[in-house]
Amino acid sequence: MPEMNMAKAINLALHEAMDRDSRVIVMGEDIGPDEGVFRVTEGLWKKHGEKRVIDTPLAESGIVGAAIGMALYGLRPVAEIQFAGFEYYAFHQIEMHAGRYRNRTRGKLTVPMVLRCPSGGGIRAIEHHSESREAIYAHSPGLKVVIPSGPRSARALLHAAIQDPDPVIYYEPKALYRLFKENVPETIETLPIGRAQVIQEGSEITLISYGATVRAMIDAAEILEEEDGVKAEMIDLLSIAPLDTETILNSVRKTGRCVVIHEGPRTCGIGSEVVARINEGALLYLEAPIKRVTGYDVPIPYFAREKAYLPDGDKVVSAAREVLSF
Amino acid sequence: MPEMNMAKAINLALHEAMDRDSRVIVMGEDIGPDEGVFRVTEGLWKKHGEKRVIDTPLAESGIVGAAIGMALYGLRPVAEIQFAGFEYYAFHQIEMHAGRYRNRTRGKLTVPMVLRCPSGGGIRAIEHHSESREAIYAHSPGLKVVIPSGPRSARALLHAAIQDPDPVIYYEPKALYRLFKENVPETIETLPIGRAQVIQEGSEITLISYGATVRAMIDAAEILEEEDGVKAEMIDLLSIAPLDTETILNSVRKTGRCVVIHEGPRTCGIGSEVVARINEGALLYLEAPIKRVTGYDVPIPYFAREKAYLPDGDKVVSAAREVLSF
Amino acid sequence: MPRKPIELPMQVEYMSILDDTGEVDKELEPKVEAAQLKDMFRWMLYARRVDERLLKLQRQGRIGTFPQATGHEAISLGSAINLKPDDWHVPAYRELAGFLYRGWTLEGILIYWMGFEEGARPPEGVNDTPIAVPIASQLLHAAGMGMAANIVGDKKVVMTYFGDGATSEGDCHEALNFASVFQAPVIFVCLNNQYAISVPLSKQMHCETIVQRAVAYGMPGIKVDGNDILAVYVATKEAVERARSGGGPTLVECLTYRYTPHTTADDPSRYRSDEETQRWVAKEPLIRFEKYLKNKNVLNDADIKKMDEEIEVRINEAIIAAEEATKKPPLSDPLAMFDYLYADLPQNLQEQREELAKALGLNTSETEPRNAATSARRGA
Amino acid sequence: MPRKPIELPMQVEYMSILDDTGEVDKELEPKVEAAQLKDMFRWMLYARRVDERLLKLQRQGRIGTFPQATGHEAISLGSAINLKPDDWHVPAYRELAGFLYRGWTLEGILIYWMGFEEGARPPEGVNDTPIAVPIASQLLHAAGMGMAANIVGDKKVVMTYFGDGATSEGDCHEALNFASVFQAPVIFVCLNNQYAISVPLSKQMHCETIVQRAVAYGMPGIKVDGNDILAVYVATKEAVERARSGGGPTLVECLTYRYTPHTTADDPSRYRSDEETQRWVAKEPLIRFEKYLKNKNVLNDADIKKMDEEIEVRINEAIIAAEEATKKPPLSDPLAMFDYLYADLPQNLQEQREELAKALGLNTSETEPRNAATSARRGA
Ligand SMILES: Cc1ncc(C[n+]2csc(CCOP(=O)(O)OP(=O)(O)O)c2C)c(N)n1
Ligand SMILES: Cc1ncc(C[n+]2csc(CCOP(=O)(O)OP(=O)(O)O)c2C)c(N)n1
Ligand SMILES: [Mg+2]
Ligand SMILES: [Mg+2]
Repeated sequence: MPEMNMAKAINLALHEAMDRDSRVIVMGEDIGPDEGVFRVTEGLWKKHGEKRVIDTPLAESGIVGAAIGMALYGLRPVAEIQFAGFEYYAFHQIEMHAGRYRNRTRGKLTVPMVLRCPSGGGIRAIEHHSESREAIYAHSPGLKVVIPSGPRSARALLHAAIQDPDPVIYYEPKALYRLFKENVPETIETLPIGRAQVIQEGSEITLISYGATVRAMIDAAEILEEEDGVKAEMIDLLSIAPLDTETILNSVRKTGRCVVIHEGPRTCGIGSEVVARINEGALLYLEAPIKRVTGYDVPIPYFAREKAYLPDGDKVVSAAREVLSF
Repeated sequence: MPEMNMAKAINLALHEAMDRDSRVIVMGEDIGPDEGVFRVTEGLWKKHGEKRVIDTPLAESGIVGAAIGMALYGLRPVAEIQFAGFEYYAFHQIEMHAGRYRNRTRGKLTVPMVLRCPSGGGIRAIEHHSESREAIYAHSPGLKVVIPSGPRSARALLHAAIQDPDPVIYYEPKALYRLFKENVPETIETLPIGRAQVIQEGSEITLISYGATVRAMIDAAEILEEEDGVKAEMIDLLSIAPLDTETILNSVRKTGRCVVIHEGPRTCGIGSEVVARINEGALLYLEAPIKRVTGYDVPIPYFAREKAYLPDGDKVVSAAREVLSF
Repeated sequence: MPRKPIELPMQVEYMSILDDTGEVDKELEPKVEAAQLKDMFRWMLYARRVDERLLKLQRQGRIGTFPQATGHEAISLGSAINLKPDDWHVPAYRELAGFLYRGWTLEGILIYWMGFEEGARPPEGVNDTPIAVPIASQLLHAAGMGMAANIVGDKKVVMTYFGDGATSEGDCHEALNFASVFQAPVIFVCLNNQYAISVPLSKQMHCETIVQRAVAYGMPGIKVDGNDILAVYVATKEAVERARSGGGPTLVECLTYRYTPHTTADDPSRYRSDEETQRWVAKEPLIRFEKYLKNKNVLNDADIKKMDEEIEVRINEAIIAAEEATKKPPLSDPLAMFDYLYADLPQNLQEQREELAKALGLNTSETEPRNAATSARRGA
Repeated sequence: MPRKPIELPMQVEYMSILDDTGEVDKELEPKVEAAQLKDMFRWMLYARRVDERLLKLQRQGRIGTFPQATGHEAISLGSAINLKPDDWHVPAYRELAGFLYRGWTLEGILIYWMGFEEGARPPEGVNDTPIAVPIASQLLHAAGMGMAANIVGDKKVVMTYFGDGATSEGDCHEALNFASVFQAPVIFVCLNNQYAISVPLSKQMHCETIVQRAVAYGMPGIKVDGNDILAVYVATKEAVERARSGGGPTLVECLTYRYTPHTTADDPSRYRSDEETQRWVAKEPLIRFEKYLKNKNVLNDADIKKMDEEIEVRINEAIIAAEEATKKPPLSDPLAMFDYLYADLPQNLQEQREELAKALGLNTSETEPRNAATSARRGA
């Protein structure tokens, strides 16, 4: 396969999934002739028509609720919410039904659906267009949540999500859509949901992130290596729920130091859960408090101040140095 | 004042607030002639009439959205959502507007409203009637969240919430409504939002909880004192957001051991944030991993299995003993 | 003309066939065979007797709080009998007659009200969803099912139920709009019992009928006397036929009364008069259907006595079976709360399951999680 | 009659006064003074020119993506002029004319599109909410304000705006229902520009008009030609008068066309033809109003030229002022993100503010948080 950006890789996965399985249908606002406001659904409507590529009315609860109905019916809907900020309109459907039908009916009725959603900041957007609130879903039993960090993981995780027998929230860090290209393999690849990846081994400190801030983590690791001679171990979580505690603990038991990085708000964010699990499973190995480099507990600002809000390499480096020199 | 139960104390605070301030209005489903499904709004409609005690149509987003409009207008709405599980229908209004108008308009438009809501398990209810998802609001910038643990704190916190210039989520652990009585002072009392209370001093271990599970914490402390001769320091958080980090850290710096208890799901719950803050501020004082005694990461079961799900004194004692003997 | 009324293309209708004295409109009377009519009565009676017994059980503390269904039998049964087993039945919670008719065991229903998820597992052989607690949320699932039926092209229809209070929820609007935009084969049956807990219809909406909401969706709408099983039957039959032949959704408003408290925890004397309730008692659905059937010589007192006896036996057996079931696994096993959340059991839930087992002094190796390969495979 | 159509008590209407050739219906023509008519034109022209310049600024990268308002001037201005300053104006985001008319400075509007919250601060002296980004959510605030007006009894009215796409949201339904149940003085002005981004009205709803939704709420409804400022003015004037005198809410559907891309990031050629757009250009609101005013001898080309010159000066000044403002505090201060979340600054935010200051090498003691006592007192 040629190199491709993440938008293209997601689009590829959608094409592949729809080609392979006629139960897969795609739905959302402006995903048909318009091909999605980020063009992620390019070519699907032309190829499969409006029966399987459905432009819905402007109603997020409607989209999710109808997708749940389709999933109960036996289809495999992949529903898009145009921006993560608007998913809140559907939160009751997600929490009360998508995540619960299997449990409620003791395995009889299931909701194998995917909720795709561009998330996060970095595209100079107005209010409500830059949200990262994956922690809310991690706190909601019955859901799985995955967030890719580049083209290859995006394609592989989307296939895994579509094949999963349970509802999966699939966040697309939109800052990455066109940020860089990667080779994706010829054949379809899936990544196991619930498994993190160690993307660089190291022994002195563990950096943990996912999604768009994996870039900040990598930037920081480069600086740390160059300027401090420290090779950081880097973990890309990929799955937010379930969280891969084992990989996290193994790393921190080795390094004894950790920085966790994400762009959603800090309080009760994924970072706090990571810290709590390290506390439970590796406290005695810790040589310094874990630092959280995250979004602050304010709404992500309109775009002029957004950069200051978002984690970046420098912030991660500072945190890592504090942890290293503790 | 005579001794009264928590339902009565909340009712008293509503009467007092409506008597004092004509801007205070109360609204929700069945809160008028029916006086609330838990009778918490008793007497209000008879006294103040349907202009200030408003039975709304069955629409939670409507209730919250309209309350926001009233608050913008200059009133001080106290809106009720009948059960915390149904607040999800209004989550977009809560997150996108209640918590943001002040920030968005740089202080010009504000939303001084209270969202009252019976929360938690323990009343043999059917699905969706036993939720404790306060962590979602703690993760949403712009909101304050308070949860009383008995009649006196309920009245004082409700007054504080109504007087607060910003939106406050006020959860009423419904298991406590009629569980026990307490004396409340003659004059109106407020508790500062953002401040926890040390309800018992101790030196060997810190127990932290809030809301209904304060009872489990107290039960556990009694057993620990009797059977193990350990006097636990007990913290009642009262405010979930902002969280009183200082009180938590002071205590754990003293005891070096901690159990945090709540009934909402564990992952990304309040407990994880407490652990994360202790990690940041008191790691070196810790002599054992902090234990979380919480609801499990499954929907709270229908009532037959609910008791097994909820934290109780025994679970807290076991956790405390593990922490103590670590 | 630059200022003029807009002609609305669609009209909503009203229909009643069997009035509250038991008189029937001969022209509109549907042709239903005697055996089926008798069977309809039997199901209604069964639902009524179950409801009455549930109340007793609740008073005895043997089941939890529940919403009574008395008076809603004509709506629930009269519509459900128009469905095939593999059509979808998407109820709210007052469709007791429909649940029983669709094959939900009484044992299971009891288990539900005893507080076990196991009671929410739909029976095999039908496409049913369980009770929907969050008001109006199920209507969107029904809309989605109807959209799916159109995609798959298998001619199934979806019948879904909601109360008058439910009409105020945004989800109700979104569901009606989705169904109409996609011409989904969904019959929206509104049980207008004039109250949402304590809130009367006049405070729920500012218009005279619920059925006029159909105008807002360009959808056929019909209002019927919901205590008249013949009218419910005819109206929903037409709607089912239209839906099955590609004619899209219908809104059917069925007017009845909530004869009982909202649930066993409610006290209606706080917000309505006993006289009002009494006025409606005379109109309730079983009395008039009994009269009608007796007039037709389809039913006599001996039949009813026999039905009642059989029903009592069935109810008694079910109660015993349900109470027995609660003593054995899976019901007796609190660890079952972890069994079916996901097709597999993630690590953190495995650990929490063991944590709970330890707290309860249970041996986890003896109680394997039940969300086994079968359900995983079904979902996959 | 046991089966019969239901008579709906209320009719919805259609009205147009000034047609697209500039001809006026003499009977319906409102009596507006020449000076005011001219002023109306001036505001429309101002909004149009601002919109055109915003586009240029966006293309130059000096502001971010924004939704153009061209073609929506008659709706926004024609309705807003019926409000008093202390009535509430609750817009969505295509009401540029209304924003300007209500006293929002162009400098502030530019600052908004440059990505600063400061641009969303409403001016003093009017009761306005800023742009509402989450579709339909503002309608509930409007309903609540109308309920508050009834409680306080101060005779204020609320005018709120939403698109055709917004009608599909549950919040739109809940807002219309609340307003009608509580007879709140709210005028719901729908800017039906026939598209929600790429989705045409025919895929948004299955009925011919939006105004027929009024039937579902027992609410008066009127549809007008939204490119006809006289019709918008008359319809909303009637609605305001009814609302102010206790007659409750009105739904006003204003038909127009989205002449531009949805936002500067949108490419309409993907989903609609250029011919379609061209057909609508001839109907746009300024041309016909200009003709009308010229026919009435209220306006001439010299007037327009003068207006245009003044407007250009104003726009140029505002751009300079806005770009200057971004270089100074508070705009230049990233720490301002912490300033106004709460009336006070909780401990965790104080710490995070310092953390950020440190990361940016700023000195926090020099930049005190701005959410000072004033705002706290206002809220208290
Ligand atoms: C979203 C939501 N809000 C509130 C409730 C609590 N509640 C349960 S039943 C009910 C009234 C429902 O009225 P209606 O739709 O008329 O149905 P009925 O009970 O009369 O059959 C309410 C408010 C709920 N279950 N779900
Ligand atoms: C709740 C929500 N969902 C989606 C969006 C993204 N979005 C912005 S504008 C728009 C279309 C709005 O259409 P309409 O209501 O007709 O208004 P118009 O833009 O045509 O004026 C959409 C889908 C949003 N802002 N809010
Ligand atoms: Mg009802
Ligand atoms: Mg539009």
